[in-house]
Amino acid sequence: MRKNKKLLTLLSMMLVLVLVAVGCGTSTETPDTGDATGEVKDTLIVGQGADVVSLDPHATNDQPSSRVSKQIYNTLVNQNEAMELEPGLAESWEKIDDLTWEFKLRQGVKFHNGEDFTANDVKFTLLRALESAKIGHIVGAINPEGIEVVDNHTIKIATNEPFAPLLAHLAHTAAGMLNEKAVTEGGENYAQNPVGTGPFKFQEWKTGESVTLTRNDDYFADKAKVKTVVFRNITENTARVIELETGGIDIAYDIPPTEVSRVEEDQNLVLLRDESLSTAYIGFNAGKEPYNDVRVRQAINYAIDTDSIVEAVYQGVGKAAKGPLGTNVFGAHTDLEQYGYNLEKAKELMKEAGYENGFKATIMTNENQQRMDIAEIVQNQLRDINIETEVQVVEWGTYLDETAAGKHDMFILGWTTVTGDADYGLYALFHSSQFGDAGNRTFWSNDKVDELLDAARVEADPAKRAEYYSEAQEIIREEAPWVFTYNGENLAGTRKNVKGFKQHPAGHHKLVSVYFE
Amino acid sequence: MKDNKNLLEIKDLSIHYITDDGTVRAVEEMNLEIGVGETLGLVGETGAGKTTTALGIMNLVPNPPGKIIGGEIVFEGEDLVKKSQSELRKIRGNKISMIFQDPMTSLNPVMTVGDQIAEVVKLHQNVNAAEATERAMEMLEKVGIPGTRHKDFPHQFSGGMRQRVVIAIALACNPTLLIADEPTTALDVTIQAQVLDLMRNLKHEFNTSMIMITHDLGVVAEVCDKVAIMYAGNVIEYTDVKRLYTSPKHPYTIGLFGSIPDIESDESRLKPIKGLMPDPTNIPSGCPFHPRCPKAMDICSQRKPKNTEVEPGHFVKCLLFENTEK
Amino acid sequence: MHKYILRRLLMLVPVMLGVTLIVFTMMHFTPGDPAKIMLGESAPEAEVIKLREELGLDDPFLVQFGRYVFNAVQGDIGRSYTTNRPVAIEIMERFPSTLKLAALGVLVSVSLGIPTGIISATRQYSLFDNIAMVAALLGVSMPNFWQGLMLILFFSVQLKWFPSSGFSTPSQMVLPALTLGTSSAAIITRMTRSSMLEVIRQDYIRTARAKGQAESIVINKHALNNALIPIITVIGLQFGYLLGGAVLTESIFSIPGVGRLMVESIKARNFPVVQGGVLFIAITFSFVNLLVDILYAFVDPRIKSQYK
Amino acid sequence: MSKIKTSNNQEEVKAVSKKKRSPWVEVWRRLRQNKSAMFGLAIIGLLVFCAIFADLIAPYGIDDQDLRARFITPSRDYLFGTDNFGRDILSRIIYGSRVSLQVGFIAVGISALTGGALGAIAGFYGGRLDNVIMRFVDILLAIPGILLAISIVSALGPGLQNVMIAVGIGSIPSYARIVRASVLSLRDQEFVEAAKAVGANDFRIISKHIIPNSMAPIIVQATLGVAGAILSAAGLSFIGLGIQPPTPEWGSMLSSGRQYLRDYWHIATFPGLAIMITIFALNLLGDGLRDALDPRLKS
Repeated sequence: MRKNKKLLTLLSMMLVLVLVAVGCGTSTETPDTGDATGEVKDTLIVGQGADVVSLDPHATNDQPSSRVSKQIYNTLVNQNEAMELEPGLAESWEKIDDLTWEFKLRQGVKFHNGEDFTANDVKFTLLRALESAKIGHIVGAINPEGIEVVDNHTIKIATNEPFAPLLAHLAHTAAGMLNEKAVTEGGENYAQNPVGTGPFKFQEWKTGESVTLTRNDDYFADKAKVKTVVFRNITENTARVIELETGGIDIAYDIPPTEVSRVEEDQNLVLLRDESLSTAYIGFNAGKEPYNDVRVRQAINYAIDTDSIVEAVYQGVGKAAKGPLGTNVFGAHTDLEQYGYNLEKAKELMKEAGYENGFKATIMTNENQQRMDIAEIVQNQLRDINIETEVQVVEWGTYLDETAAGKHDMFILGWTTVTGDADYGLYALFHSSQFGDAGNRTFWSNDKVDELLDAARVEADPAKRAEYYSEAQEIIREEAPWVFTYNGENLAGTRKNVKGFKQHPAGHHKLVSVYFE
Repeated sequence: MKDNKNLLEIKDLSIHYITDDGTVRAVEEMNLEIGVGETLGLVGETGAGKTTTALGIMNLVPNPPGKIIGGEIVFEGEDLVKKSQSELRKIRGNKISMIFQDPMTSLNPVMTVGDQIAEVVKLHQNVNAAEATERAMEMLEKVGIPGTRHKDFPHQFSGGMRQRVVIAIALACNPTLLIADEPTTALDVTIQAQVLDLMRNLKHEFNTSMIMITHDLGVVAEVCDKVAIMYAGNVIEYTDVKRLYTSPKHPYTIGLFGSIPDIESDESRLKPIKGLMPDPTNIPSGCPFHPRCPKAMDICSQRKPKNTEVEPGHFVKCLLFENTEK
Repeated sequence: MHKYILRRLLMLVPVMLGVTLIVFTMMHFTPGDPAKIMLGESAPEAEVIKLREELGLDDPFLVQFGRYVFNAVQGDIGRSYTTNRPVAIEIMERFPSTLKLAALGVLVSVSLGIPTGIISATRQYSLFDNIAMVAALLGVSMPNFWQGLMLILFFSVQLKWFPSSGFSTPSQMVLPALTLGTSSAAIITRMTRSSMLEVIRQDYIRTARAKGQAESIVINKHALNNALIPIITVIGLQFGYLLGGAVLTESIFSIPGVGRLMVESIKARNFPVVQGGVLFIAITFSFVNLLVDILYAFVDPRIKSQYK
Repeated sequence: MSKIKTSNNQEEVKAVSKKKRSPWVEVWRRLRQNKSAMFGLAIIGLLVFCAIFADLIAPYGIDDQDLRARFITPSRDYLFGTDNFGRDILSRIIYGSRVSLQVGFIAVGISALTGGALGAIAGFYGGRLDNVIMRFVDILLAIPGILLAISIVSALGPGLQNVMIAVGIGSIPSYARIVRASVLSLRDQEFVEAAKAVGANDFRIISKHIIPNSMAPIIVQATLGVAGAILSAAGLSFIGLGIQPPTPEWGSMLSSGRQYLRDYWHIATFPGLAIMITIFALNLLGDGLRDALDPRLKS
């Protein structure tokens, strides 16, 4: 093209606009992956599927945020990858009476801002957590009046009533220890300038894009092996795997089941598969006909081939559930009998219940691909026992509203027993006091189960607790307020040169010991 | 009429438009000559091939679909048909320039008139930008527009003023041949006279030859030396003005005069030629005029008439006269 | 001209008020309680009620709307329900990526579309023209997200030339810009071609040729300058469309832009962010339109004289 | 001065009379000569045929799951292969033509009727009413279509009906503007004046005289609009707000197939192709119609 003033001006104006726009963006280069150069890498890039919501542990309870917070904060008690309790910021603890625990705190621990970690911070943190609308329930058993600072490194924590799983709750990332001064100074912007005691310090947060952490060289325990950790937000599952394959990231969380074999077969990648604490279930509205009839619920349990769901929806990752809890949860009944696919039995039960000719039903779910897939399969399989279902996919917000209000017939939902304790995995879901929003969206109740759950909550002896929970699970299985569908797995992929990475069943994996080879 | 004074000689020129719907014979075996300083009138109805002829001379017939099928256009002794585009570009706007029919559309609306005049100056004369602008202002003055308006855009001028600008563009490089394609058709009657006067004066000033395309016999009488009447791509009568007006030969020409309203006579009705121009893709066999011709004979539908010189310098394409010659 | 711009800016006020009202109404009557969504499925009822009070969700509709407009005029468009940060900051952090994406998309489409359109127009019905037109039509017909996936498969998975996600380095911007750019390149190609065809038939093009001007200048100067107006209109519309429509591209390529923020916020019932976002995009869109109208004046003196 | 004007006038008269005789026949004649438009029309005809006779044509049912026959690549039994539930993709695409055409046409119907009515009222009555309507249209125009559609769907909830409404509302402004413009140009023409003179009421004037005379641009816009609507619906499905499974909407088929894209290309490819070909055909037809209805008409 020869000279054309106007078009040229137009184009150059646009170019300027682009440059300005590009300049506006914080244009930091992606950290050097160092693959080619041979020098030891010291930046670990982790890809996860959603952006961090807040780095104030009391402001949110979502997985992506917890995964980052876990690196910044420490909890009094740690729960390791085998779900065993270990000392964290508390060196030791002791039960003083039915309600009260005394914790001896580690000495010489400093926050990232240089402040010493003391019992006052613990008190401040717990009181602040109790106020939180988002995570208050996790420490909700604690009596605010019962937190007593004995000395700088000793603190007593009392609960309102006997609460056996307290330690597991204190190991939750939401109970990470905050520094009073940092929180007060940070004010409304604290979530952008988090201060903890953990192995990594917060450096930068590019919203929607990435969070960068650097090593805390004053860490009280073994220091982190890599200097920098970048959590990148890669929403598309496939894209995250592609980035892993091409070396754009070193660890990819939540490998989609469809990509499992690909990661496994790739010479440069390692796949990690561990049982998670998550379950998926199809709940009945037991407060409504015909789902108030246990025979109908059982019939549907028999009519749905959960093994084929695991195969078709999860590509064989994870396994069909036998009961309400995954086997790695404390208190899980591992010998429950799986309902199994048995069409004859299902038809028989339907006949007994007087629904030989079936009925019409809706299955409600939110727009989660796996749940929608399950819905489609269930819809299809229930036709065999003459149940005509309509799948209703609604938005998350609506979904929670409607199911809490009991407007549903059947619904598909998941639950993650983050504390790894049966209390967390059963109480909210099956106790009659928890109808609706609190978690029991099936509106199913059983006096015996209520009794057992209450007893297990206050019982100090773990063996006895386990017994109570086993009995409760047997009843729940028999009564079938759910179609017990699925126990999940955590899937992560790493580059082959990434060592020392272990998955935590709750999904927030520690990165302190990760290094490159 | 075959002497070397001729500036332009068109010999057996044929231009066709080849489309999916058929071939349009826009110009058929045309023969014309223009001497230095002469003005030739090219007269005919819309679609007779006048504009195509003009574009043919400039070699600007839109291609596709238009194509010069055969013949020669000899300008200053050289055949334009054989020239390359870059050679032609040196002639266009320089030695031959053109004034178009509609001044409202023939100026680029997004360029100042000064730039549009200066453009042609810069193309053909070795001048810098400032000199070209100066020349443009000079030309504007010459066509009766204040030179200071060279920075104005076409939409700021009236139709007559725009046509003056077009004339200024056409004459900016002192062309030896000016083709004016119905330069006054789109103008108000009062403006028409002004523009014609202007053209006539400038033509004398620059001693330019001119082809005046028009369907207005009044204009022809006023400005032309010679006239060619076109019908359906053919020049059917070609002679000087006086002879055409005193003794038109071709029935179509006679018909044309018949359809002019004569203010001086009391007769208030026109005598239009019956029928319509033929469909250009489907021209009648033989003489294309025969279906409308009051004097048509049987043979007219069978054979094409040849160009017949009925008296020196008076050519007619009509079988009536072919026969008398025989 | 100044007066014209001022008047246009003033006209934005009622439009923005209207946009706010529409979005506010829509969000308000959308089922789903934001307090519940914020707290998650395992939060106790009492806390939900507490949060509802905090957020002022129990006030009557008009009170909520009035409060919003009152604050917005003072530059405060609320805080995000999820992160509790000012919405304005959330959006401004995301906006550069979206602007970059849209601008690059337009750049791709213009640099691809205009030359192709010109060549097609000058060689109407040639082989080039036919291929370009079929390609352009296919480009218009191809779902954007599908094309993005294909580009990822081909260029990042197979050839490993470009990364498939992120948006900070130039190489990360290539695929998203192409994804976004090609479909509007197709539209611009078609527009350029038809506009050029229209212009090339005009008398003043013949005038330019009759001056002895070289064909390339006739096309690129005389014809193109006149054909630019509809092309600019389309570019402006495309730019606006890309701003809002980058949603899909942003999610495919994990780009932290406003579009994705909006979708995430709609799903999370994060009303303040949705309102702020729609308002913001609407304002940007209107500014682009104004810019386009000013550009008209720059390109066409006839229009300039109307802007009084 | 005098002119030869006869033939000119007569030609005009002829052209006008030719047009008046049967405008639609004339349009059809011109359209028939346009090969690519006819090609587009043929494809659309085929789709309509598929949609109507899906039950007879499709080799399998809409939701015939066979969890043992998942991910079968295209073969003789399954021409387009099977999806993640072992359903025949070809059958679902054939049934899907019902959904897509329905979405396309009904969404356009909604926007053309609403937008057309708004535009006609605004243009016909002018004044304050015009002002109010057109400001409303401006407001709608200020929100990019897809964002508007997303917001509406999220307010109404997903599903076929709501998607049609959302997509429909999004394109109301363009129809309102087109109709208003052509009403403005028609309003003062003689046949409207004449109708007024004989005492026809406004509704009658608008519906009998003005609307039919502004059909040309509406038809072109509508044809292209159907294409746009199908694309928008597919886009909504892609972000999970569209038509819900197991309804075999092409966009949602594509969207759920994308997670298997790298291993089982056929699941997302064929629905993607189906969308593309449909849009392509509609665009061809739309372009052809534009040329046939009015060669000078430009969108």
